[in-house]
Amino acid sequence: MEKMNDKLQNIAKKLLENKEVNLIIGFTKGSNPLRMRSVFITEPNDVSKLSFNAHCVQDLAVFLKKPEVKKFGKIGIVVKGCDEKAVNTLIQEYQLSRDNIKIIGVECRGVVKQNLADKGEDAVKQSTVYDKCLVCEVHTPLLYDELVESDEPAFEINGDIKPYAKIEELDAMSVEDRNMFWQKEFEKCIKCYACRQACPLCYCTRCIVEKNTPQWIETNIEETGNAQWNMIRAYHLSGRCIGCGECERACPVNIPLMLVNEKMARDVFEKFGYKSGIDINAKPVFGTFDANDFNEFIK
Amino acid sequence: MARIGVFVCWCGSNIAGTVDVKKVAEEAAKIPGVVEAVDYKYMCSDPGQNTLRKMIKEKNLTGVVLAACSPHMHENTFRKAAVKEGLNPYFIEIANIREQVSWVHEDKEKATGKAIDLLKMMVEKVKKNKPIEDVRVPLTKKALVIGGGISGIQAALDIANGGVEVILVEKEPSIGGKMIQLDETFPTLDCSSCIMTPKMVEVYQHPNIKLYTYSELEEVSGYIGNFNVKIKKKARSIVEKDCTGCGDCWNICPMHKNVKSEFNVNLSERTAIYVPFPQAVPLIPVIDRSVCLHFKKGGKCQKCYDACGPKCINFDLQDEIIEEKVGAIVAATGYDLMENSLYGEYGYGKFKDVISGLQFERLLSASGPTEGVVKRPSDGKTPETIVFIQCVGSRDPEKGVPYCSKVCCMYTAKHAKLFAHKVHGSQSYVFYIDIRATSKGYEEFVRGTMENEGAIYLRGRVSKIYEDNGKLIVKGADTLSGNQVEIAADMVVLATGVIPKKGSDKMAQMLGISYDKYGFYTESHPKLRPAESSTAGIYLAGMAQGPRDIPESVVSGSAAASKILGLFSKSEYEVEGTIASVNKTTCVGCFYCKRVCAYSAISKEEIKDRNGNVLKVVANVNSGLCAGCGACVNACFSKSIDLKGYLDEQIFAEIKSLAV
Amino acid sequence: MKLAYYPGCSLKGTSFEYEVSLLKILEALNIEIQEIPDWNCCGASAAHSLNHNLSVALPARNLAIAENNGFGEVLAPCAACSSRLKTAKYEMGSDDILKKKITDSLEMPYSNSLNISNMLEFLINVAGKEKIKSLVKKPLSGLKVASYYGCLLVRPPKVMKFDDPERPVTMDELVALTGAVPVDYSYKTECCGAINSLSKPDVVMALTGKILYDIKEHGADLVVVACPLCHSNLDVRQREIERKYAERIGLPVLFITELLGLAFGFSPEELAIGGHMVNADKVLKKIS
Amino acid sequence: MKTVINEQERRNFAREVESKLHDKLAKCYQCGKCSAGCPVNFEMDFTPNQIIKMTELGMADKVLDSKTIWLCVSCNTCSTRCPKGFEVAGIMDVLREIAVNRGIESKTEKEVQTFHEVFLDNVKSNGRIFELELVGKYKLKTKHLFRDMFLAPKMIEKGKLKIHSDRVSNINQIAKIFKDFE
Amino acid sequence: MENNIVEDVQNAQGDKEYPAGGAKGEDKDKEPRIIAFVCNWCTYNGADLAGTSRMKYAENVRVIKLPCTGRIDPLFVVEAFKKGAKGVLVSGCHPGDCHYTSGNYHSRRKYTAFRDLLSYLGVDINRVEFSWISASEGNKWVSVINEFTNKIKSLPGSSDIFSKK
Repeated sequence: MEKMNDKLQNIAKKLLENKEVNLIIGFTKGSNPLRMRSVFITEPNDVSKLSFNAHCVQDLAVFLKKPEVKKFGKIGIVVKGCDEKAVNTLIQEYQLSRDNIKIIGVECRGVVKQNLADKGEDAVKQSTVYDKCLVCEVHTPLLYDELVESDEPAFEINGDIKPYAKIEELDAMSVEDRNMFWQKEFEKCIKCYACRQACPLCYCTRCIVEKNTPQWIETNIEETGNAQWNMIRAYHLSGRCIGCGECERACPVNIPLMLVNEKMARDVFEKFGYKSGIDINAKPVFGTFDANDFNEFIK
Repeated sequence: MARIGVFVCWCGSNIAGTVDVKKVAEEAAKIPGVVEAVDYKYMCSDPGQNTLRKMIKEKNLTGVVLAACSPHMHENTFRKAAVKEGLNPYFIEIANIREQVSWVHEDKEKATGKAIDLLKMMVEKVKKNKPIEDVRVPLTKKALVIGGGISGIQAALDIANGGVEVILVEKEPSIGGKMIQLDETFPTLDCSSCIMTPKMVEVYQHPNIKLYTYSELEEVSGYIGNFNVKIKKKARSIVEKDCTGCGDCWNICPMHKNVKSEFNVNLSERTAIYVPFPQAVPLIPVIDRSVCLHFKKGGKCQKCYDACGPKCINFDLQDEIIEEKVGAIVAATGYDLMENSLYGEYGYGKFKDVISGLQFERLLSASGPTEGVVKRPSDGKTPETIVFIQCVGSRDPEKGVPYCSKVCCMYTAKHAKLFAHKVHGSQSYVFYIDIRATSKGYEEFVRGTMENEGAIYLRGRVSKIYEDNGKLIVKGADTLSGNQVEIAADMVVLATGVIPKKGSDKMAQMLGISYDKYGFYTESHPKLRPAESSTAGIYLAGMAQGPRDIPESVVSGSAAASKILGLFSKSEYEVEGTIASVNKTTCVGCFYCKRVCAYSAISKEEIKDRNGNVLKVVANVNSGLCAGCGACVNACFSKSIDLKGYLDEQIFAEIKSLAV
Repeated sequence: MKLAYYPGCSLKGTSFEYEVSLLKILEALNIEIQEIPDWNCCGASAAHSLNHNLSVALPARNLAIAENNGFGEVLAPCAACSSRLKTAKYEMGSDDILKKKITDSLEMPYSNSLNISNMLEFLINVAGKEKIKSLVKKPLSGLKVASYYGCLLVRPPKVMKFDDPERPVTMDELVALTGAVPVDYSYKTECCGAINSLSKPDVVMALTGKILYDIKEHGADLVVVACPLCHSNLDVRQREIERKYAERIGLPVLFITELLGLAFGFSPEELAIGGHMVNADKVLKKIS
Repeated sequence: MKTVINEQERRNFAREVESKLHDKLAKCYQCGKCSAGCPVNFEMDFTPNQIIKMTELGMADKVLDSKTIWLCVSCNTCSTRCPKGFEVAGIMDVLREIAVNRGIESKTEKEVQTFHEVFLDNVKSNGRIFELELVGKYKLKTKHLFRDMFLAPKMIEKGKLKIHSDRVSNINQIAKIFKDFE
Repeated sequence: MENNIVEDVQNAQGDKEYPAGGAKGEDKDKEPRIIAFVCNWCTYNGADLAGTSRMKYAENVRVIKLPCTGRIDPLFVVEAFKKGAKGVLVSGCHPGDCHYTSGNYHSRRKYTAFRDLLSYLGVDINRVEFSWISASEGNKWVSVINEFTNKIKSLPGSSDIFSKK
């Protein structure tokens, strides 16, 4: 770990000193050693605050949509493989210019679930990491300007734990049962929009939920509106969500949002062979079409 | 407050026979906002329209709903009537209670109920309507034609003869395109240059045509009626106005070996300063700087300069950029032939006597390298047996293209025929898969080649060509007899397939028109709008659209011209006002709208503060280009773009009116 | 990287000269190879003729063994073997169900990751032209050499992914490196009929004869091949062809490895050139 | 040369071939390039393109008993040059396999079929080819005892024919492969 | 002639009372409401053709016209469900025939994903139908409407996450 931190700090220092960036967004140790928090560094002397470990759960790319951050112009950001895909998508969707971002990729071996970490869990293994880490294909970020290699070994996956197992379970259910399941989940929603705030790709300055001519989503806290909000968010993220899981982590009432996002990612891949966040030059799946697209459901 | 008038039409018994029109009117009157609801026997008749107009005026209506026949029948009729009373035409909505109710349902009760529903939907919609102004675009009445082949020439001449100024841009030093390289043309066997050169001269002399040869399109911006184009006029190294085309320069040029003539498809050589062919238009030479000794050897050679009487050679001339403003564009960029070297088994490039169809044209042509005497490139001997292979590259998804190149069947039959005329006692063998000869006189022409000229047609492909003792051994199949045949030929002519001009995809991107996977430009509609591109104001002609023969190319050139003359016959170009518009305050600039727009109607617009700093980049709809399909509206996550006439709010109002 | 060597049956039998010369030049090139432990026959043409699945399974066993022994690259000098190995890899790469069936049957993990090279690919890509050129001590100047590729090195191109299937040049380039003059002729990639050598000798002699007489006509001193089956037909059957068509051929047929070996300075004996049926002594005198 | 098409049989046969071939018979537009380039075409009773059409028409009897499928030397010239990328050589493999599965013994090209069978037997028992045994068994089966006989002594002299066989040591695994896929 | 017609109409009108608002009233459970979003160029014309050809079909459908399938936002379907529609039909030009070249292609992609999402969230996907109906396919319009209406009628009265309790 120390080696990683040294390298991270050296890179950050160099970038700041050479004025290649005006701001670096990274992780730093919080009050609780098993909770890492974000840090914003503008001075080369402050780089010692930067650190990385298996508790760096947050997707820092979320800050890139904030006007306060955008103001800095050239920005350096510390990203894990999954988070880096958000950066790619932001570039793809013109929210970010490749020239204005220095991607400091860190090789990540998986991050420990926050609830376990809070109980003192420190070990990275298949039973302690998030589901997203079990399906992760980007332990090394796909695109980076600087790379900090991991000195940790990869944890072992023996298939005992099935990531997102509930998806298959839901798929196998009857429509009524699925309906029941989601009704119960969405009933809990308090429309706090924390999911939206935590999502690096929910960058609209005026969200559809805030549009009232016409009113797309009922704003009062009742089930229809709740369900509609969650479904529209999932629809807007289809083919875009990069699976960082921040929405679910942010949800104060524990709606399993990743079950929807992951399901849609799988469907989009199955139907269109597209995975989000892979290639900054790729056409987004819903910004293009193929004459031979899936047609079976149409009479 | 809305003041809606409702008019229920009986359409004689067409509606009233199944729908209780009185009841519909009664119910309509109860809808909030409806100030008047009447029924009438024939709303579209003069008295009907007068009733409508009278009501608009007397009741001061802000919106009108007609429960009548399909809007595709009379929407325009009613809109026009409304306009006469000063009501914006887009405040007329029609509930289709004939095609969708009275004619398709029998149960009067249910039909009446449905009619009331449809009417309510439209009342709710019209309440949300906003006035829409049709967009008027000014027209610059000048046209640009890209490509000086036969279709481009035809388009330019037709437009110019219609009294409109034309700019014709040609990449090569001379206009004439591929057609001027041909010998005689099927099926009438008239000589290509004889019919082509007068047209080329006409272009050159036409007062309405400005010709830029040896020039390329550099940049295109703007939209229908208002395109700004930049043309790069490459340096010819000749002061054109002074040149007389006397030929003293190219006759003295020492570089007369090793540079292959493009016009003769590498069968002869040309000088460094040259005209591509004697009838070139304009008859002004060009210096090929990549081979000219003056440029390669640091200015030592200037023999042409010394020989030039009017002293019009200027080695220092540079490329020039010319800017023009035009109202319409014809893309007639033509085609290329496929690379024969794709077929190692045919030995093109290895065996000198395996040549392409276009090379054979040059061998047949009186202006060609052999002055029209058919000679083998290898040893100059007259061939006695020629094997022609059709579908080389065409209908071959593996190595070539899957489509049919359309002209090869005909030109091969012509080749075999001309060969028989030129070399008595000679023999042609033609390998074909299917014969496609479908225009006027074509089938007769091909039959004539077989029956009167003795060409032997074999149905099958050739697999391999070997060389043996100065003969080309052609190993092919005759699938009709089920045999493998070997023919010892003196020469083999490959009927190479047609592909779009190299760079046509780049050209399409520059013009903002769509093209298919091969690079051929796509028509706005394959049947009904074959002369139009997907972008308003840009028209298509010739082989750039796909394989076609000379008459079809000429027709397409004329079609493009007539479209442009039609466009220019009005003072302004009118676009329906039902187009997209962006809420720039909420637009976040993800440009999904731009990605899905088939018309390139969406561009990026920078929003700046007072000091010129870019605050954000948002979408902007070009009203000249927008066709009003609404795909962009669906693509927008934050709902910051909407389609006039079909606003989200209006659709919601319609849905809401149906709430049960 | 460890280099696996798949000799195949021919190199251990009728074409032992190929293996002898191969080992010699690899030694000179300082490239180490290891025979795949307990390799088995690839099934050659018989397997795919009668049983598609078997034709993939037999070579797959060799690939799986090589993979499990940590190899990343396999050299299969026999063109037929390399063709079968490459085909097996291709088939398993495009048919997951078959791949699963086979790995289940083999009871070995298998990821289909090996790179398979035929002799020519190996010489060009692994050894490298520069290095080969640097080792030429005895240029074969004046020798006119026809390269015969046959079928399996280049066809089908989507599987072999090697050279131009109609106008291959790799072997000619290697010939040129030795200082000999490559001879161009018509039947470079024409089939010699190998697989029916025993069962349809008349057909095979007709095909092979056409190739040999064409090479002869183009003035070559000898022929080089990179396939034991081609070699058998061109060399072993040459006398018979001469008898059948009553016209002398007298073309020694060498493996490309033997030609390179000669240029590297090895003696014909070291390269087992004496093992061929057509005597090469007279031709080799030209260079000594 | 008249053929009455039985629709059910036609479909069954065409489908069987297509599923084994992973290719569509309809792709072939009968240009004959495969036949033109085939090196052994001169011996065949039907050209390769005819075989494809006949298969599409369900003429199983004629196709499976043709000389063509056994004369094919798998040189792949046809597939390589096919403008439609059809697996011409592949269909010959498929047809041979179907013929063998149906127990059809080639009337005219018995030797070729026997050679392949003897070859595979040899692989099955040794894991590798023991050439002397292969040749011997083949000759015994086809009774072409003296054909090529003059070659043998010289080949043995040159060391080309070995007297002993090299066997695969894990011969059980070879047996299992044969068991699983035969 | 005209008199007869007028008479017929007047007779037919009689004194009968129709439930206000058409299909509202007690019949509403028996006669499910279907909303069809159709494009202006193909399907709307196809429906018109069914009319001019006097073909008969179920009365349940209410057509909302939009310029192009590309404008038919999947979220309209949700809105329709929320407002009580039992079935929603989306119909436009066949692939390759779009008046605006590619609107239907873009929509097809979106609906593919949207259907999956709806179904996954527990909406009976039988309630959403898609079809390509050209301007010449009046008969197809009729059969699609009839079949879809029958299908909707046969569905159990399921609730979904968008309907109010």
